[in-house]
Amino acid sequence: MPIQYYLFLSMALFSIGIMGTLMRRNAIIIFMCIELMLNAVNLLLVAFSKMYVDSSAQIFVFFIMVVAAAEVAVGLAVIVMMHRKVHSVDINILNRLKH
Amino acid sequence: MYEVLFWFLTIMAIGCALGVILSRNPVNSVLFLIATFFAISGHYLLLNAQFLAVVNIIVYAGAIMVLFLFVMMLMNLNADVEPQKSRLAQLAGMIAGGVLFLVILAALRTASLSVLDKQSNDIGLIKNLGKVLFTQYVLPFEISSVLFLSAIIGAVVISRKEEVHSTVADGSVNTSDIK
Amino acid sequence: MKAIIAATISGVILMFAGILVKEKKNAVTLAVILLLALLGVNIYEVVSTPAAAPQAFFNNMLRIDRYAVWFNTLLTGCTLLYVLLIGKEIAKVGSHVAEYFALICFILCGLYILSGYNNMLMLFLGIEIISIPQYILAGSDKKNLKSSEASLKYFLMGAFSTGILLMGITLLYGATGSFYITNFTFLQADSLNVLALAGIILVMIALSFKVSAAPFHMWTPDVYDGAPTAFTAFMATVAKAAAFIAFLRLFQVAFGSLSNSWTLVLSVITAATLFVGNITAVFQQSVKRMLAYSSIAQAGFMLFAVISVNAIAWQGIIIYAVAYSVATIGIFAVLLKLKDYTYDGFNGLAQKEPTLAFVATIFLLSLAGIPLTGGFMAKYYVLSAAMQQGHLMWLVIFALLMAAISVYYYFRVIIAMYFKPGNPELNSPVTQTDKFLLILTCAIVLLIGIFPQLFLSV
Amino acid sequence: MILVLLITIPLLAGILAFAIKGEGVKILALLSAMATLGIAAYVSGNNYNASISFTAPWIPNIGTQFSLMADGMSGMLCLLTAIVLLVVVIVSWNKKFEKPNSFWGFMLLSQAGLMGVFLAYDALVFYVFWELALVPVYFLCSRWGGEKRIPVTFKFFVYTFVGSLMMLAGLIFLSQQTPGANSYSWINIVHAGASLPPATQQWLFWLLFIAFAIKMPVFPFHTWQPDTYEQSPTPVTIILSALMVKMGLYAVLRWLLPVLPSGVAYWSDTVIVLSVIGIVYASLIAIVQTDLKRLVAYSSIAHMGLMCAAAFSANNIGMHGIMVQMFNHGINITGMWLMVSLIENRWGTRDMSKLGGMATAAPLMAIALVIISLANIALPLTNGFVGEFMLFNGIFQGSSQYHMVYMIIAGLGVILGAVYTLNMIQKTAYGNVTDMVIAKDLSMNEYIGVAIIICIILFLGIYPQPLLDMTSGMVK
Amino acid sequence: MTQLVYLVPLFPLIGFLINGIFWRKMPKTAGGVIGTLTILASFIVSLGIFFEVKNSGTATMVHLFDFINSGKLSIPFTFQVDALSSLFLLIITGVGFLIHVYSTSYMHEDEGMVKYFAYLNLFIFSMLLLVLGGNYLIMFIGWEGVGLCSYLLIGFWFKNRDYTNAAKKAFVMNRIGDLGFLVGMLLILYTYGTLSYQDFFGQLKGGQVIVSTSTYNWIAICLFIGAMGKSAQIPLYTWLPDAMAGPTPVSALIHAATMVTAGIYMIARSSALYNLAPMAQTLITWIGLATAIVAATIAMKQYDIKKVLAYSTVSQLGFMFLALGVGAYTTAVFHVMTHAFFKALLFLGAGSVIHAMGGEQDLRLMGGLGKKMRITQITFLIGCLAISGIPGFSGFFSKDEILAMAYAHDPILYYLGVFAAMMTAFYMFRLYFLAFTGIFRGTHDQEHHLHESPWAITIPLIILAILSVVGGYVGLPAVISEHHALASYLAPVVANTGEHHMLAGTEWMLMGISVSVSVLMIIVAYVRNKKPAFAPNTGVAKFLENKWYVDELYDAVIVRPIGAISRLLDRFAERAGIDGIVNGVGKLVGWGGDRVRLLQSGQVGFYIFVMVLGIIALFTLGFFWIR
Repeated sequence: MPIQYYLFLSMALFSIGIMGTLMRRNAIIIFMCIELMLNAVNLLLVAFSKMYVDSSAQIFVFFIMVVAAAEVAVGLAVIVMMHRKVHSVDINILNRLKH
Repeated sequence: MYEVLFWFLTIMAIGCALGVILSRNPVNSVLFLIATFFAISGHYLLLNAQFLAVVNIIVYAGAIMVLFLFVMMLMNLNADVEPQKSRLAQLAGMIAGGVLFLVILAALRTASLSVLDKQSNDIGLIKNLGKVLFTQYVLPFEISSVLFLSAIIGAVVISRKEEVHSTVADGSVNTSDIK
Repeated sequence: MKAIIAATISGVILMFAGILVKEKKNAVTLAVILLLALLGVNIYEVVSTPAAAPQAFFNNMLRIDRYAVWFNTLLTGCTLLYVLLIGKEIAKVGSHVAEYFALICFILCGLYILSGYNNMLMLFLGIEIISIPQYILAGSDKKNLKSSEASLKYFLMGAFSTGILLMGITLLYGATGSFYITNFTFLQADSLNVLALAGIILVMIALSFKVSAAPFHMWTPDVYDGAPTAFTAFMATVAKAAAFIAFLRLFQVAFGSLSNSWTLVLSVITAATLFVGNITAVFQQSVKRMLAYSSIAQAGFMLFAVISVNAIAWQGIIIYAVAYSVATIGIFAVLLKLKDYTYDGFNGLAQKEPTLAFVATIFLLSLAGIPLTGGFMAKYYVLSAAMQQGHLMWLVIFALLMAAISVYYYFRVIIAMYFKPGNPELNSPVTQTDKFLLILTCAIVLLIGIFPQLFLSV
Repeated sequence: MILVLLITIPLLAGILAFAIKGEGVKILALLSAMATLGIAAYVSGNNYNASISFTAPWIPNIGTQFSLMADGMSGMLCLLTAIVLLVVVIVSWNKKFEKPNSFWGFMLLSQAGLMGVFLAYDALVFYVFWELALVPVYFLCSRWGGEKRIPVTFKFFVYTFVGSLMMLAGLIFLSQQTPGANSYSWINIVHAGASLPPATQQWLFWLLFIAFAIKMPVFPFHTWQPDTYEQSPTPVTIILSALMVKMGLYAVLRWLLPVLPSGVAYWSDTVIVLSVIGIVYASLIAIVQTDLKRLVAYSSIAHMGLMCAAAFSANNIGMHGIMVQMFNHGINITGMWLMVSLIENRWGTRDMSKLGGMATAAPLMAIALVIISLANIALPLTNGFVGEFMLFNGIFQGSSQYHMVYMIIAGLGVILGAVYTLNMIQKTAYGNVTDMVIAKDLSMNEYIGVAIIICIILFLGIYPQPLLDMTSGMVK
Repeated sequence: MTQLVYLVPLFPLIGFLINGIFWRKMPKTAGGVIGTLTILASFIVSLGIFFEVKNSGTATMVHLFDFINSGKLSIPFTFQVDALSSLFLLIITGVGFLIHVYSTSYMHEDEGMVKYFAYLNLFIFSMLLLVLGGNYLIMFIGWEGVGLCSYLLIGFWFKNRDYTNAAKKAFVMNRIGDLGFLVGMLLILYTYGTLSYQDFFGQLKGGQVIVSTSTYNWIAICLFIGAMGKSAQIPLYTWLPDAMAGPTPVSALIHAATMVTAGIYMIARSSALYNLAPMAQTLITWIGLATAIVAATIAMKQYDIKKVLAYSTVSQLGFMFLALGVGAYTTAVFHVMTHAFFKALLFLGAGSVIHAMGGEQDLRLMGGLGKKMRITQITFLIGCLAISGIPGFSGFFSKDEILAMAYAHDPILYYLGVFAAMMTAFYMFRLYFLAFTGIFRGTHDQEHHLHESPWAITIPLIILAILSVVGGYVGLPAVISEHHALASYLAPVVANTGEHHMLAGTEWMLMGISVSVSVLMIIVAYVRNKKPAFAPNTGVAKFLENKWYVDELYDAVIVRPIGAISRLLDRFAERAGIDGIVNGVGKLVGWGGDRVRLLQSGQVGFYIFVMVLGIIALFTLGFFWIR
């Protein structure tokens, strides 16, 4: 299996994630799309790990997951805080700060 | 077999990922994402990263996505139709993402990479990973605790209700007039 | 290394102090004491680190040299100064005073990692360690919707850029099979792997985001504007410096020999940053928001250090980070004294509070880069670093033109303070201690401008 | 060490001035000005054939030293600075400024900056002082100036700042061409610059020249000047026009001509053409000005244009003429501004159509005005003549193909200069007395100030040799 | 004695300083006395010098101090005493002294008398510098100095706007000429590296520096432009008639006797150069002749007594340039001298008349003054006879010599010259008859006040009248005496060139022609002005009365366009153009800032979109542009 396949798959997932962030208004969905991007990265890392027969990439994936978890904690807290105030998770209403 | 599995998982991953971004209902998105993660875990298995495959399921699909779902339910966001971006914005987003994909593809098209051997190895086993993690990568492991401490503080600082109730400060308008 | 531990411990102490210490004032005092201790540890590290070769820690995860610890020391000093000047205002932001200081300590920890990392994992962790507390700090004023909005915006975009960073790191790994930046030096300039190049560009973009370089800067004005002013001062200075040292380190140590392949891309980023930062700052009505744009503009100058792969660049970033941080902290300290953040809010400050106006003038002159202030020397170093590259003269001249534009918005404040009548309302009375600290800050700004070598002595 | 005093005396006095309350600050200013004058006189008197220098380490890692040097030209300009400041202090003795301590503090600081510019022997020191002279002047103009002072002086600041920054880029570039890429010393800069390939020199030329051209100002870069002069309080206008514009010319002589010989040779025609156009252009515009300050401002542009043209004519006599004329123009324009300020003080306006009859109402003032104006149009036996003659000579014998044409067109300035200057005399001094605010001839302090100027005008007009000798070492 | 030459200018300088510094406190008489005595002292010294030079015949350089010393350029402050300068010294101090004496009375009523004497002394000082200078630069100093004094004195009554305008005009016109002079000097310096007469002429003669004739011509023409301004030649002559705004003695001294002859002095001094510059000589000849004729035509129709004299001066100066042009340098100097006598006389006489008339200058309001002012009338008549070239009076000798030389050069010049001389006789006697004969046409009040002027006025008149008669005998025509005293005196310095030895008969004939036309014109003038009627002039006469409309022409062609251009430049090029661009850049930045600012829409989705676009752009740049 050429590693390019994994590369392209990963890139496709990554791009889909980016598309999602661009297309959605729901902050949580956007956040999920970012998680999708991270998973695309993870997949590629694991593929490279196999290519180089090197476990450090897998460790890296592990750390990405760890950090993602921490980020999710903070991120969801922020979103919840926002929701508590404006009763919405729509990013389009975040527009008091501009120009 | 390997190829079949690969293509199956790939199609599943991409399809579910598209489902994430295209489904109107946020809950569906979460479910699609979980499906994507399963597909990715499947790939991990194909790539001899057994430990990660498991962790991915547990941490991501299990913990994180449940958290998402939980928050979503908390916020009562399971409505079928949520506010959508205008068609133009969606199209622009789609095109931008597509172009980015094409650009990266074009850029990496010539990457000379070896073909993965199907030979399985045991670097992805928990034993090996544990060794590396606690020898070579012990510092990051410890350091990530700082990250968690920050996250804990964040959760505390951000989630806890203020003693003083919301006063309008810094010229900001009261929240009620925002739809 | 000891500093990282000390910073973590300080953070933890402060975290628990949040439960134990009820009096806000005591939390500030504790933070000052801990920061002093942290400064002491850093100074000890400076003394104990051999000048010649970097020391490797934990399987080469960190390679800390004299330069890095000196950088840490100076920025810890800046943080101390920040806490001294603005501590009282931090205490007013919300009820979790000690926790805020804990987050600041964690950011310092991230800074220490970023100044000495040798593995992309450490870079990633370091970036996250400075980012996550910033998301929190930005949203810490929960009474204020703007603060929450800033936090959410910052968080979403920050997470996005993390994705970009990780993809970059992955591609680099794909090209080299290693996460050690010292291994990246084996990349060959003439036959550069496309993966490596893509990785470099993606990492560059992610780091550009962190240092708020255009076109990845768009979070900056909103976040700096929306965040509590007391924290904006920190985010715009020390936290940004931390991102810069990471940026510089990667591109100098790892990709220095490949500079041909990325200089142009980074030059474009730099030019765009300078342009957007300066030109947009011109039309602001709020000084706080102007300072946010100005921080983008200043980042443009700091990027010169990253572009230029030479020894002066290292010196440039250190002097720039310190000069810019001190002056910005100073100007924010003045800003925090005022009720009204618009330009008109400064009208007549010179009559009412001459000391405040005077120090603000010095800070603004420094930001504008007038000689004998730190800002001049900082600009001098980075520009001369860029000029030593040889083919960046156009960028230097462009930057200088933009610097001339920057005079416009900095001087508007001076004009308001000195030449316009008015009676600005103060948030709190200016005490003798405030004055002393501000004048001290001012003296530091001038000292950097007159004897920059004192800050480069390692 | 004595050179350091030239800078530190006004610097410290300036800083001290901020701490003094009330009008007593003038005594400090006077003392400082006198002390500086004494030292400047000693330095310039000492400099007939030798030069004094002073070097102290400053920022070793970028190769800059706090290096000062006073040769004839520097000494002469320091002397001019000291004289002008003293005259300004004397003449403004009775003038009440709001916040006198800040006012005089800034004045002294700007003097320190100017001294530094004229003495600097290290490019970075030079740049630092170049800016340092500007900042106090900016504050002075914006704080104590006329109605439109804020936008006008702001434009002035930004305009000159753009130039300065270009110069900074040029200087950094040059220092990187020095051996070891690590020196700002004048001599090293000169060696480095002169050995650059001509093509490099040609673009580098503009980086440096634009700064100097804005400061002088040379023709298309001059529009900040009339507005700024108009809006500034007169003591500041004097500093600006008598001294700060000399910075530009001085910089051309010290930091451009020897540094980039090929660049200068390549562009000298362009610059001369600009200067010559500037002479005629500014003179023509001066003719239709009704505001005295604007008139004098344009006349100053014309005069500086002449000096600039001579500077690029690559002729020794012309160079020597510039040295002489820098001093003389400084003195004359100081005199002109003094007269303008006295007129404004007496009549409450600078509008020439509302003035008149000074010769009847204040004959001493009228005499002073006539003498100074005549010096301004370079009548023989006033100081302006010798310099201008040598300048014309320099342009005439210039290396350019069209040297004679340049001189003749520049010479039109002499005629047009007579036209506007005599217009001015006619409208202010002659005719019937118009409404005066204060009907008073020169007071004692004004008398002393004006007398100093006139004495210098006449002395150097009749016997210019001291000035020539002082600067003869500069002409190689 | 020659070594004491510095005393000659020093005395007037001292007088100037005393009068100038103490002008407010000094009594009028004291000022006048000091002013006059200093000139007397100078005159005495000048006399001594004159005779010493006459005896020794050599030029002496008196070095005072180094004026400009810069590398190769060395210009000492040096006086050159030789025949030419000593003669001029004499004329200047002599006539100057008389005019000072005259002024003590004439200006006595004026409150600014001390100031007036200060100016007058300064003028004498400058004029002395002009003639004494050992190089062109010193001459130039005096040259501009006299211009300044002329300016100050024309505008002496500064409250009158017309007067100050006239002063300004004089100065500016002089400056135009001075620019020519300056260019000439610079050309000399450029070519020969010196401005000293001795070096320069030495090199000219020695021919060390090989230059083309055109260089000579250019130098000569440039210097001549200077002379045009100072000596009021076409086209720079219009200032001189206007200069009559000053007090009358000033007109006598500056605008008749001394300053305006500076151009002649300069060209005579530079004869060595002009001899090598044929084209310049031709130019001078024709300009001189044209000036002589044009000014004479204008003079015929003027009614202001001083204007007539002014145009007459212009015309006479034209004659002098004609002489210079044909190479008759000594003749020109000769005419300068005689002209100084009789023109000073005429002006002072006119001053006396004006004095008596209480300031009235219009000829139409005079008449019959002779009865009340006998001395003035007689001396004035002598002056008129002298200027008209009636044999026996000085003007005859000098003017005749000019005409003879012109004839020798080209008969056409002669005929045109005679034409001008003819008009001279006419307008002078028209003036004379209108003023002194017939019946008084002024107001009764004026008639009542008519009186002969005091001695301080009449004595100078008498002395000048005597000089106007005898002055001519230093240069008897060749047909009468082979010894031309003046020519031989000047010979070491300057000599006529192209001496064509004419037949005695021809010379007599030329004299005859010129004398007879002059006499004829006197008669015509008498007839026409016996019973004058002053109908408004029409046609050619009006054209002449209005001075050929030259002032109007200059106004339309030069003055107004310059004003218009200046205003245009000020408004459009300066404010809208250059400053507009500068401000425009500022505005553009502001505008750009305002636009770019809008990108910051506040929408985080848009921010991410921009980021993605940035990534795409930079990726494209990084990959496809670099590689």
